Amino acid sequence: MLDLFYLVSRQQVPAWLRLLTFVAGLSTGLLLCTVVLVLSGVSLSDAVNEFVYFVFFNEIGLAQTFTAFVPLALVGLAAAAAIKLRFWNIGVEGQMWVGAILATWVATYDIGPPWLRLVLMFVMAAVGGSLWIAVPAVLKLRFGVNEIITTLLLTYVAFLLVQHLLFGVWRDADTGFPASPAYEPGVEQLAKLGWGNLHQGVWVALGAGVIWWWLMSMSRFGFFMDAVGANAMAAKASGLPVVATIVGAVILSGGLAGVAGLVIVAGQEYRLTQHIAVGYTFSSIVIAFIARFNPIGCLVVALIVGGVYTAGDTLKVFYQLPSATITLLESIILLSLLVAEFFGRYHIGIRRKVPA
Amino acid sequence: MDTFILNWLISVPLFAAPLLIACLGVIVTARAGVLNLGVEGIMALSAAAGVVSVLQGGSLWWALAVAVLCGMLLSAVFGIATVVFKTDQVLSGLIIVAMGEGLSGVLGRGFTHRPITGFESVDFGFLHDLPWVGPIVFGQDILVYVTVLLVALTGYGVHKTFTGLRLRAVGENPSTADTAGVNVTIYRLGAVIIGGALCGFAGAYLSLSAGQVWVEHMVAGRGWIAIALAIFARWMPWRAVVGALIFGGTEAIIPRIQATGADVPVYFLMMLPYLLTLAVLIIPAITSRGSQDDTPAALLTNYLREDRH
Amino acid sequence: MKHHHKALELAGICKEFDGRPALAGAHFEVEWGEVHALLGENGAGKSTLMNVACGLYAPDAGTMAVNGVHSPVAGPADAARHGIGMVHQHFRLVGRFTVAENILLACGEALGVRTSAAAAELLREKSKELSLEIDPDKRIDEISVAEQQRVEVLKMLLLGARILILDEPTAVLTDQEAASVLQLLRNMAGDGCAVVLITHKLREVLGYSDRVTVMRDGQTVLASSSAEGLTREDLARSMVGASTPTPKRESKHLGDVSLKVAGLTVKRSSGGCDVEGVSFEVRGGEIYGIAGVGGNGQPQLVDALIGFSPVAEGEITIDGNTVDTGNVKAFRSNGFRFVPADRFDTGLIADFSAAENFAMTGVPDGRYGNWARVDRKRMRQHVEGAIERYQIQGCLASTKSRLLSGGNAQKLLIARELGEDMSVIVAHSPTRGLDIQAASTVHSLLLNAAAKGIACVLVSEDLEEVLALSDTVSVMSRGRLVGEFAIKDASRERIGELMLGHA
Amino acid sequence: MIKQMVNTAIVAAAAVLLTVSAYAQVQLQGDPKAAFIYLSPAHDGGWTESIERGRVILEEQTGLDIHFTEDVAEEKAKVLQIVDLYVQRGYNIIIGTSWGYGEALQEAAEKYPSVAFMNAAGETSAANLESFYALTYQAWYLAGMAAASATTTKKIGIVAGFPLSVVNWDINAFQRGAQAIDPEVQLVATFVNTWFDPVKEGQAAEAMIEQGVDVIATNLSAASVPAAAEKAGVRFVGFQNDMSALAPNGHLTSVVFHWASHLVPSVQAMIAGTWESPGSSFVGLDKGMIGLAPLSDAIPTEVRERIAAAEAAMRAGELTPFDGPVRKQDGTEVIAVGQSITDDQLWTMDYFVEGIIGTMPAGE
Repeated sequence: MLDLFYLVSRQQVPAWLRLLTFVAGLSTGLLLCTVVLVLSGVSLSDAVNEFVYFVFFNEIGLAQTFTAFVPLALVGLAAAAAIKLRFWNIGVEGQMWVGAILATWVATYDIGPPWLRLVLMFVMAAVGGSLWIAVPAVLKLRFGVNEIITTLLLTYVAFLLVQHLLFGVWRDADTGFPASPAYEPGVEQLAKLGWGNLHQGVWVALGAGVIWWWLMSMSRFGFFMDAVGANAMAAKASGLPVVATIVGAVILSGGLAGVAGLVIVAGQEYRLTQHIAVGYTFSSIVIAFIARFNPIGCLVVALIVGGVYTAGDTLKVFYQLPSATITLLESIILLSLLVAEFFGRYHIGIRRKVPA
Repeated sequence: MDTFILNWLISVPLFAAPLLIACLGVIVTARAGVLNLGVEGIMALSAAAGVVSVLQGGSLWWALAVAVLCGMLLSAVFGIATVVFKTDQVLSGLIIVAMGEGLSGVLGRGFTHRPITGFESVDFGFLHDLPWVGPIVFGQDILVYVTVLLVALTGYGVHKTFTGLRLRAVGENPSTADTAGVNVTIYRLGAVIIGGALCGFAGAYLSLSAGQVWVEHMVAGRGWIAIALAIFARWMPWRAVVGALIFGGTEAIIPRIQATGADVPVYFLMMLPYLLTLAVLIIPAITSRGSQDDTPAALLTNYLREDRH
Repeated sequence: MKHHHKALELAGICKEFDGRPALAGAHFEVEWGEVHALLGENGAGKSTLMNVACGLYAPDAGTMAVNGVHSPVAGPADAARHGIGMVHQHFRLVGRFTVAENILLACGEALGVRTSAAAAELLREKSKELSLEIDPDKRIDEISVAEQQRVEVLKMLLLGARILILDEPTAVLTDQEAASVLQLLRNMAGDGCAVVLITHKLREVLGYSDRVTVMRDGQTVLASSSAEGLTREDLARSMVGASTPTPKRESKHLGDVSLKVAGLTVKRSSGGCDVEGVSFEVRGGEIYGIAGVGGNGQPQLVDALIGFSPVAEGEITIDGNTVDTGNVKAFRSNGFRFVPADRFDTGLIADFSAAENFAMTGVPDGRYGNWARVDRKRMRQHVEGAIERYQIQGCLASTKSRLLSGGNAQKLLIARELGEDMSVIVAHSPTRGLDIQAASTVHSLLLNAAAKGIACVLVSEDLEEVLALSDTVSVMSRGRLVGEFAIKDASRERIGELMLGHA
Repeated sequence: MIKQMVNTAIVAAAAVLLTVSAYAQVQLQGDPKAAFIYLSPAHDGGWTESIERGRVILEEQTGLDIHFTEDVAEEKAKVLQIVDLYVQRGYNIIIGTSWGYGEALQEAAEKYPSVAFMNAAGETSAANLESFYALTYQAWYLAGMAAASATTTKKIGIVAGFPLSVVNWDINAFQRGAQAIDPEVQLVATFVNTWFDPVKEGQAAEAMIEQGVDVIATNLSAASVPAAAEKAGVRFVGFQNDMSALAPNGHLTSVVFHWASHLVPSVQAMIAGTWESPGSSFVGLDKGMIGLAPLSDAIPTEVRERIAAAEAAMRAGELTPFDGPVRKQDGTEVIAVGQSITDDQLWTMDYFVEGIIGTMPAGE
């Protein structure tokens, strides 16, 4: 039965076919998601209302979507930067934690003059994320240790480190609860823009996207990244700085994730808590892959995923669906898109019965 | 001190067994050249499915069967995506993690935090009264003994049988296996699904025996540790036993050290299993520099018969 | 034994790969009791046609008959049931399995054997019968290529194959080993088997085959003519279509010693050495050929010679300057250029455009824009010049290099590598997989480079190529250079012995 | 450290404000529509379940259909968003259930002045936000007395989640109550560092039992602690809900929340338009928001009487579990003879009292 079909790789997938498979994959994914929602008790019209109308055409919903967009865009870019070079950074959450820790360190101990405080927090968050990813990077490049597992395990370590601090030296002395002292308004907090809970972090996210776009499409480093991502061996044999490119991209990936941690603590929570960096890893991968590692694409997809998050919260509140539903929907859509690619990548033939 | 050590040893299998079974699942799958990174998600789904079945009135064995079946179904999704539709194994594995966690949350809604009566320890009569050996060897629940059986079966099946030879050939060199008349697609799918069944069993162990309850995120990284263990075990079932015991031992000793009231930084203590996992990945890499690389040669590559060379 | 039917008949076979025809109505037949040579250039469709015959590829059109019976072969297992066995150019053996386990894998089902011990026993019997020595308990990756091939042949015979297809069985063997394999095939034919010998070596056709079929561009151009009476020229003409002049070496003056390699040793990660104490000198304008059977450390030597991988010991100097080993950039800036065996492995990036591939080596040192902006316009201009100069067909600046044919991709690569400021060329099997015309273009380009006074190192498993181009020939065996000859003193026999390891 | 001083100043100022100016009554817009925001699933067997019991009673008593959202993490942005959603769809009574919602609810309260907010275990307050919690330590003190009467090894144990002040005072009160009966009793305390991990909790309980603990209490909600106690044949003290069904043989008593006793009058006042935020309410035995489940027959009559007497004294305000002298584990005195603990000292309690075997994780 399985011998009935045979496959031949296409040397080049025409643009129309790529678009067709993408649309087909997305439609299949959305259809499956609808089935899941309907089975969970959300009617089709409710689903459309919550996912399309409320999220993108209602002011509260849209503001919320943009708020969710900020960290999502940053982690999406972070994942894209590393995974484009086949470095599977699935420890985005860990890097967010460490970024948030170092930012909180700056805030709690009032490092530097007040006018420079936010900048310092920003820098330290980037440094923190970078440091955290540097460990798996060194292990992989120097010793060949699989980065998928190391980045992931370090997330658990980072979280326990946060707990160690929050239950220990950093516990807000005014309360008995695991949260760092609140950041000082105006000095250590990203200001609100007056539209829902949206804060200045949105400029950081957009800026990061634009800088990445310039890096990828124009700069020499972007050219190196393209080459190393496409064929590291050939790039090395051609004298390109392969290791430096990988290190650079991976460090930037960690740094972006660290900054994503910062925008949450400084833009939304105003203190370090145990809940800031939960559930971003998979979304970062979803964003990076659907955007095909394109920086501007990451921003667009992050906004859509932000919308899905917003809708997810509504479903949770008014339809009693668990948060896990959103993860499920994301996974269904990404898998559908991946499987659909198959029909573009291969020419599928049917084994003829040879006539006697 | 004696009782401390004894009681610690008694509790080791409780922590080691789920890691070991999941690790076996990873090994069986990897032997066919497929790395299923979705273990964490498969375990999550099966853990939920087991408890839901019990709370719906099913017996424990029925619940175990349902959990294993769920593991097989979810891994079949992975298998069909990677083996038939040739999607990237790493990415598909990550998707399966998310899908399993998502499904478990949706399926387990309303069944969380509700205790069940799980598998109890087996009564071996007088054997249990033997000093040391008795309580350690003869005081475990039935699934621990099933685990031992599964290790033996897997080890034998993969390394000593004809089917195992063909399985390993698929993982080493699929085009050779194909030429030898082995249906690569069927073998890979089969390995993925058997591996999924084992991971499902591991998930069920967590909820039906170790925890006797289901809560979200109860797998807590054990799926990833199982993958790391498989790398550490160099894809050999018997070496996985050693690894799982070391890990189970570490996990088991943490609450015991805490209970003694010893002055230790708790959060650093709790980092131990993760740091230990990192250590077992790093140390061999540094000392031997990959000299004993037994990784199945075709791991992570999808086979296409008519790829032109 | 008398047969009324032909052993195997293939007619009107068509096969496309992604819209590119590999076979366009090819036909072929072999009779019982003969050795039938299937001759053609690389890419002519020989292997594809035989892969169809053994069930690996599904044809788009055409018919097939085994011993007179029309039979669609639905896969490798089905082919084995029809008595068709094939030894592929890339052996179908599992490196980490023992010989016996490989036999078990391939033959267990058919012979009803379930343990490797039983397989080993069968193997011993068969190998005694054919006097082919083999140790069943050795792992495949521990035995030589010739031994591996013996395993492949035994596997095929144990399965009861009577139609034996061998895809370039002598490509990686020394002359002596090749002779013994070819003799074995003659014996099999003598026993009544039908033997198909895929080759592009004219000598083998003339020396060992009863009949010959020649393919070109996916079609059969010379069908089943008796090998007797055919001349090399006849065959070459039908293979290539038109005769191409082989580039002639002109006598020339060699310069001073330019490249000096001393005591080069490359360690294997698992212990032992891939390359051990290799020393040689190349003068300006000299082509220094390194012959050897594949798997004797050539890739590792080449990697060390271009700075791709670090070396344990040894020194490489160019015009008196020591080059920092294990550093591609240092090598390139000292004028080392590289033509690899596998273009899309370490040469070109398949997904890059011709312009990007061409300019790639110049980007790091700032030939194309600065750190903030890569000058793509300049890239385009440069590659367009190269396309014209090197006559790279079907190539625009924006064409993805994966879409170029093998020869044109190789020309693009050489155009890049033979650019400015070069002093050494390291070429590793530069014509592997190319058709004769493309190969001869590549050869002329190399000769031209040498004529300009550049030191060339040619590492190749194709002895003809080495002998045709080199000024000095040396032989690599088990990681060492075991003999060095000026071309006028080089004898095939002596080189063959050295390649075999009979020092 | 400047910030901490600033913070302290703000808190102090707020406290002054609280006592001096009374808030105005909150007038709800539209029909009353109430919703709870839960930290975990409604039926988590513990904290949220105890509140869920209160919600059901509240529905019965007020006749309202009361909505709830489960599993809301203590993320400010998330909580704010959920409040936005509720308010946008006409909800005007919103009840949070976690300390971690405090800041978000405070911000929301300022944003929506005509919505009434309450927060269980919170610390923040506003004109339309009340934080309320139970004096759990009162009941834990009584439970400690019961435990001391049942131990023969003079070693009792408690499995707790995180070292928070609200947890620490439970543990300390438990020990203080036990000492009131028998000064030699020691309490083994373990933090499992999770609010819900049955395996860890069960293991911690087993480990304690192996150390000779024969009365084991849980400050958490997983059934594995009572199961371990039952299996080993030792006594058990439950928390949050009456856990007698989980350890039918060993159950001594449970410290039980009765949230409805506070919720019902508050929400009724909101509906009537007469509710004004008292800032924060810290309600104890006297109002019935916390109490003990029926005592086991195993507790001797004499001890029952002493427990009853202590309860009466606490209701009357004559006794608190932390009347001086109170000494830390290392013997340093925190509260001198004749003094009692202040609210500030309670909310920042980060030590164990004398007689407790255990370590504060990550303590300085």
